Amino acid sequence: MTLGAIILLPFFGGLVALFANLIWPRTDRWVALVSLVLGMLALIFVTAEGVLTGGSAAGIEGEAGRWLALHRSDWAPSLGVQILLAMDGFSGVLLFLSLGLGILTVILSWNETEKSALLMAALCWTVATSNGVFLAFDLLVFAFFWELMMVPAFLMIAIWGHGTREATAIKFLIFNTIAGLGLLAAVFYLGSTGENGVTFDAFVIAGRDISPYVQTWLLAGFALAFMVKLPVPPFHAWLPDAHTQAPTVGSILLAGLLLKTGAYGLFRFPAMLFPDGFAVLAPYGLILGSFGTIYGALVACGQTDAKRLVAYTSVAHMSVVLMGICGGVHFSMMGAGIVMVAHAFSASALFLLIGAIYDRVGTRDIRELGGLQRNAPRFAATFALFFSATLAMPGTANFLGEALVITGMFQVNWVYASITLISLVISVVYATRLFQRVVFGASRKAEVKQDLTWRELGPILVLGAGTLFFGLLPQGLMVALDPAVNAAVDGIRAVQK
Amino acid sequence: MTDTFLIGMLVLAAGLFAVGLFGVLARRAVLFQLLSLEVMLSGPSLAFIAAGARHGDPAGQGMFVLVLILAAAEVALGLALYLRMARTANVTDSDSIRDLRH
Amino acid sequence: MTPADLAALAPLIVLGLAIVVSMLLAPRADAVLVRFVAALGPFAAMGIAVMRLGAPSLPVPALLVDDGFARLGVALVAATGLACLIFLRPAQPAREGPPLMVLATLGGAVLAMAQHAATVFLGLEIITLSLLAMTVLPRSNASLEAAYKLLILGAIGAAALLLGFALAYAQTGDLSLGAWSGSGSGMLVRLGAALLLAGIAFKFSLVPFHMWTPDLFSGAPPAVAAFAGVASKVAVAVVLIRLAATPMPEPVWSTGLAAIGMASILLGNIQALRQPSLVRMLGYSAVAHSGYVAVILASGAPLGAEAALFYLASYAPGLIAAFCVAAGIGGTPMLDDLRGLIWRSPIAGAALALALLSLAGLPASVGFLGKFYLFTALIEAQAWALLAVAAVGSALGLYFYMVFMVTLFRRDDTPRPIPQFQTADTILLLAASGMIAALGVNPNPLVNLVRLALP
Amino acid sequence: MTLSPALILLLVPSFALAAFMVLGLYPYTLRRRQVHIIALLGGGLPLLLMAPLTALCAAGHCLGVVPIFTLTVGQSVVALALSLDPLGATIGLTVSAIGAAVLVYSITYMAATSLADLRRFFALMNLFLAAMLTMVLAGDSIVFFLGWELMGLCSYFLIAYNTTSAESITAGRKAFIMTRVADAYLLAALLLLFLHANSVRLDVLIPASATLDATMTTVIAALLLGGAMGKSAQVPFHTWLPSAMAGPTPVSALLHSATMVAAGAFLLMRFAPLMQLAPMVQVAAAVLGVATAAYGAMSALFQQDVKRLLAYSSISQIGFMMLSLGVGAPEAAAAHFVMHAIFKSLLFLAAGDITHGCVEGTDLSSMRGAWTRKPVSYVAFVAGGASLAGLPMVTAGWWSKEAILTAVQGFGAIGQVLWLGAVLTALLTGAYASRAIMIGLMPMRETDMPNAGNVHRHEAPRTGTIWTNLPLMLLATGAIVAGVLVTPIMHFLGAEEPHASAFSVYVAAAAPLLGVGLALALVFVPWLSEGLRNVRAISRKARKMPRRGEGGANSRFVRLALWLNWGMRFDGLYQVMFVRPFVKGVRWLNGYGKAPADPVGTWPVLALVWLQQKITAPLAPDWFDKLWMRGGAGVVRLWALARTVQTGRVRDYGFAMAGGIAGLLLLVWGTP
Repeated sequence: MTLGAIILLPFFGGLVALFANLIWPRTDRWVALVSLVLGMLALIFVTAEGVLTGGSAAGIEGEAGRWLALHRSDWAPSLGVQILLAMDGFSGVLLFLSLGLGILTVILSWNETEKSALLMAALCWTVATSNGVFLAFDLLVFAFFWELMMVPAFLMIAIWGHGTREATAIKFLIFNTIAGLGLLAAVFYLGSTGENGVTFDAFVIAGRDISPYVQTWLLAGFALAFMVKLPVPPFHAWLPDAHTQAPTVGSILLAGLLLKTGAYGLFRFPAMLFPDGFAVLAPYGLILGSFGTIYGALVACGQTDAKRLVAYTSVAHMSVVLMGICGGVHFSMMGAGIVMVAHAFSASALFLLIGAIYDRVGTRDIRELGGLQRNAPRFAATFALFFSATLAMPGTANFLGEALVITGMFQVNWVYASITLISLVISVVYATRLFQRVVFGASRKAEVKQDLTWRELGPILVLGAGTLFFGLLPQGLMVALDPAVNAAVDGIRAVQK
Repeated sequence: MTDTFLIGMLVLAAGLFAVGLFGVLARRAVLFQLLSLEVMLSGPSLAFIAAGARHGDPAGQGMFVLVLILAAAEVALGLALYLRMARTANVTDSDSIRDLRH
Repeated sequence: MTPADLAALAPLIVLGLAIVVSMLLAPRADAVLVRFVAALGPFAAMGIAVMRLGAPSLPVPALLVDDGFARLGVALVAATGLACLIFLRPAQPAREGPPLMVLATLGGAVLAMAQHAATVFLGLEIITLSLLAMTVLPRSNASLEAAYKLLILGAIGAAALLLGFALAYAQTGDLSLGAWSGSGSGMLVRLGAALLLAGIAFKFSLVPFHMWTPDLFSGAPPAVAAFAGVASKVAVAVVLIRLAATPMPEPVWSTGLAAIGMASILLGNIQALRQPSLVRMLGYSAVAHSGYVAVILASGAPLGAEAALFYLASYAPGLIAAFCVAAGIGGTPMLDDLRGLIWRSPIAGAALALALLSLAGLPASVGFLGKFYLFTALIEAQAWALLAVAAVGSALGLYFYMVFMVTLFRRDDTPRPIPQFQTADTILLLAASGMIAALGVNPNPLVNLVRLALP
Repeated sequence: MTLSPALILLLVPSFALAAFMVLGLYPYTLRRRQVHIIALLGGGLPLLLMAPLTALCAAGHCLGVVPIFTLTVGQSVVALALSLDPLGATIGLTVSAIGAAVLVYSITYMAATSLADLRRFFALMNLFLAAMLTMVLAGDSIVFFLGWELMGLCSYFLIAYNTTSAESITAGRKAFIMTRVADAYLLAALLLLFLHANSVRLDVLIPASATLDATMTTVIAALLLGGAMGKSAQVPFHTWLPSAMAGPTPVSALLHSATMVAAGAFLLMRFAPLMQLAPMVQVAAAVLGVATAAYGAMSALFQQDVKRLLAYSSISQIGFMMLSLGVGAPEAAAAHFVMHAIFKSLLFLAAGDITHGCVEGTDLSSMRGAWTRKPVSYVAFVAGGASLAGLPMVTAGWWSKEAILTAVQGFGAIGQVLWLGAVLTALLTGAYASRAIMIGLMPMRETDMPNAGNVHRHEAPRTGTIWTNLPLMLLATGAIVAGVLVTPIMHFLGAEEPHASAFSVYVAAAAPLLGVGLALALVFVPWLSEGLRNVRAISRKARKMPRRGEGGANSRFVRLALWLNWGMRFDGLYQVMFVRPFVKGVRWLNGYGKAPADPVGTWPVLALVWLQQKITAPLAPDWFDKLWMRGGAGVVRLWALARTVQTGRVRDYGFAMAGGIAGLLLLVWGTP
């Protein structure tokens, strides 16, 4: 049940935080922090237990040693729904990311005054729901968390956002809800067509023999939801707006968590449930991804709003993730996994930095900004670090991931490899544009006078340490991702033979 | 006792029930409604006795006693209510007590 | 009397003891003591019934039976009785209240165990008469009116029930509930079945025998209404399940039950639609809920018994919590009185909100699973017409529950009295809310409990 | 842990990295003196460590591969390592020596900058040094690429060091983007090699290339060549280098002439065994190399700015290295790398000191009067220039260039053509080198006098400080006498002693001297010098090519010189070919054209909105809504009706019950 605690602790933390201020003022943030830290401890406990005992293979055949922890209990047996949570290294990494970013965002919004209790609750719930997505292997429960995840994000944009926040929040909701319908339809179809009654158990469904034609359509349903969340052009229109209007913590969670859930879904389920369909659709995924990575990078080159620029770089990077997954070879999938983690660090940090600038001068227009170098050296130095991460400088995790994806692409098709390399070149164009407009020169209108505070610097240093650590010593990360990658690659390869 | 007789008795019982029911529906005075209830309950009583006699089973009479007791209890409560209503609200017409509606 | 019989009858015995002792204490002793002594009865009965839930069933000679349904019924009735005892008002001037409530519980217990015309009748009448007595406790005009209506209509219902039994008895010569089987095609039995259905439908408040319900709910003390809405229905539902198990003359029974069930769902929900009074709304919605249970049983689904019992059990905490809040507010709370309740009195407001959520059958509350059972059973029986009506009814229900729900959260500036709750009330509210939420997330304990009762 | 040579090898880049970290970390407040000490430690210790290691290697005990740690990626094992072999030792020692010299020099040169900027400068210089040494000593392709890319990053930051100058920022970005293109080639090549060899270790990977099929070998070799050309600013990737001169002079001396720019040549030396398997690519490298050399020399001849002149000269000299690599003589290229590093950094440092604080900046006219103003620096400049020109026998440059020419001549028929081109280039080299030197002899114009009253002017003492003079003198000595090292270096790297025919040696020796003559002609032949003055005026003011026939008799010469001055207008070509389409495309994508901003994301939305409007427009009155509302109103009316059923009269209730009973009885009656 400790696995459940990883979801429930943040969830109830959020619930308590919502009402905590009624009893004792300004306790909401403490409640949120404590619940997330407890969730992290639970996760550490589960991971340690799984690693030390060699994992729990109970209930899943032929996958001994892959799962670090497994929990299975009935929820509504007559409906075929059960609580089936499983954690392997891949989920574990993303869970660490999710709880870590949760803690970080709570710290960042420590001094928030507007509806702080609700904000804390929304932060906790974002973490809780995405933890649910990362853990659930009962497809109905997965879909449930998937849909639920939008609610706190919606609140964050709609309440604490900037500019046209309501419209943006609704745009976000519409895109993802419509896309979610594909997932729901496919899940219901899968659940109701079993021979032995209704079941949504992904492991049972994975063992089923579904015709390739049906698989293709089901996968299309799944992929629609995932690709909109990822997002891949042409489904990305919600993201730049959402990022631009969202508050800083919202952007961080959006980039660090929500996009990752889409990548997680693509990584996990297509190869597991629909290997035949995957074989049919993967080439299109590659085309879409390679288009997206160039397109996102090109559009980013012309942005004037710093957050929008970073949002488009997210589009480009997540398209690389899509390519890596659709490549379906070990290198590319491993690379995709690492890009996911790396992007969570670097994009979060960039949003944090831009948010800090916005807090100081009230603009994110890069034409008006400038001069961080002179006035705020800490700003400039950290900015430089994540600038290099964005353009995939070796030594950062971003490079490692992209290099692995490119390696995999060389195994799949030279053309895709070349396109990824071109996107690496364009990344320099947009990265330098952002960097030198903000950091170099002198600002005409918006002079940043105050350097980063320690409360801002702390999280940034953590993110920077993560970027460099996983870039230079990625062995642990790779070991964690390896079983999931192997399982996916084996599933795909079994079809190709 | 023949079946014909039983049917006759049952028809009579049903008639008593129907008459009682009609009385409840037709009369507005509380007291008369209570009386009609008594008549209505006497129908099943008769039916039990007749059926008991037909099958030579004492259970029918047992049921009759039970019904009788109930009727008594019901009327006792009813009369108490009637007194209370008459005393506090000066009501004897059941149609006039209709504060609880819609 | 064997020890087994003694064990089977133990709930009735402890209830009886509690009634006698508290009745004796009532004139002199402290009101709290009376209430406490009275409460021991249902508490013990509930404990005994729950503990014996898994035991093999056995018939107690002649009149009663001791099986899983009976035990679950007794447990639910006793639990409801206990809960209603807690917020039974007014307590101070009328010391007879607690013993009467236990008496009503005893009636429910007898009914749940009934196996014979005499016990069915006796159980029904004990409930009706003790409810009557409790209804007039406030001695207001409204309560007198409600009691009078219950009296007259109850007598009509009782007479119909008795006539039904008598007709069947005339044909078969057997008064036990098993008598209905075997000679199903006899005209007298079939006529009797119709009359029996009418009598039971009265107690189950199905249209068109339901009209006393909203009036009683608004006239009687809330605890009495809650008891009438939950405990007596559970007991009657057990009888209905027993009767359904004895094949009743078909298609009279199913068709009739389905017809009045559908009528209840539609009329109950429509009448509740814009009802401004909380308790009357609950009264009408109780009619609709009875209708849901009736259509479950009428559909003849294999899952029927389980679904019906689960539905009633799932609906109980919501109704009890809602009435407890109504009791705390006092009078007949109207929509306006509830405005912003959740800000004035967070616990009561949250409990009421949760209760409404559960009654509406929305997810994350136990009511959702009740509705889920309802629909599953109807789908299983392929009763599409019933399903359609149930769906329409649920949709209508969503509307009026949500109206009240939203009102709870509205802010307003008019000063309104803060509802008064005793500690026991608060505990009851918390327990009910906890049950709604916890069973809504994980219904397995309740499902298992209900399944234990199935043969 | 004992101080084993392996550990020392790992420490070589570590000290520079540590210096970067200490200088770069914000919280420490350091004083100027402390900054200097840390920077010099970071710059000097690698040299002190490299020297014994090189000696060890020269004694025949090269360390080979020193693993750092090992990663496992699926079935592949990725072993990160440094390694020390003769090539690495030679280049590493050179780099660390030049690095140390430049850092020492910077202490005086950068004296006027603010403390924060100074810290940034030294931090980045140390980071660069660490990166370059890492790359040179890399034992596997990942570490190699890490160093390679970090150099590029440092180059960007250092070119844009003056962050308030738009010119330097643009130049930095240009350099970064262009080298990044080349880096993509390199990355592709390295990854392909990795996939083939299933290892990243260079000592496994390079031999494994022997088993590649021919096409693959050619492709990888071509990619490597592309990577090298980009980093080494070879035609057609060269345009970033002249712009990069916007950075401070020490940066130009260290990064953009002596070491980083030549890293491309080093790359090809490293992968020489692979290159030799792809003869087509080799020929291409040689041809492009000689073309670049010629191009650089021609352009350098007509530069008006001493740093740009030196930049074109770097392009040209690295072209020589490429030529040498192309004809299969990587050892000669390595030797030239070393010599070039010495004299080119010397030239930059000397020129920087001479022009420091002049009104005209680094314009050639600032060199005037150098002999009187800065005799030490001027002497050093002359030494460097002579070495660059390759004055026979007496300069270091001559020996390494001669080694290359000999190798080229031995390259068969095509070698003869290449040799001729190389000799002509050597002639031009002699010309532009001596042109710069001669200008130093000219008297200063009044307007160029450093104005002591101006606070922005930095007045260095005539003789300079020890920090300036020491590196200059050491490097100048090196530029003259290091020629004796050419043969040992080539031996060290495993090559035979070059044997050139006497004729070719004479021709090659004559070429620089002829070049000097050409320079004299440019200065003293009135027609030419007049033309040059015209060029100067136009390039400084109009920036516009005069029309054909305009500007007198020598207009043809003026146009040619201007064209060369502008680097054959490659920049303009690239503007038209790449930059403008890119910018236009990006602007179009962002809604400046007819399309909406972010068209691919917006079009689906617009299409959906359009579709929705098409569908909803006929439904605008919203019949369904009316239906619903009517339905809703109906339900409410139904409620109003239904509630009247509940009359409150008990008789009516009873009536309803009676009706119900009757209905049920009728149901019985009606059913069989």
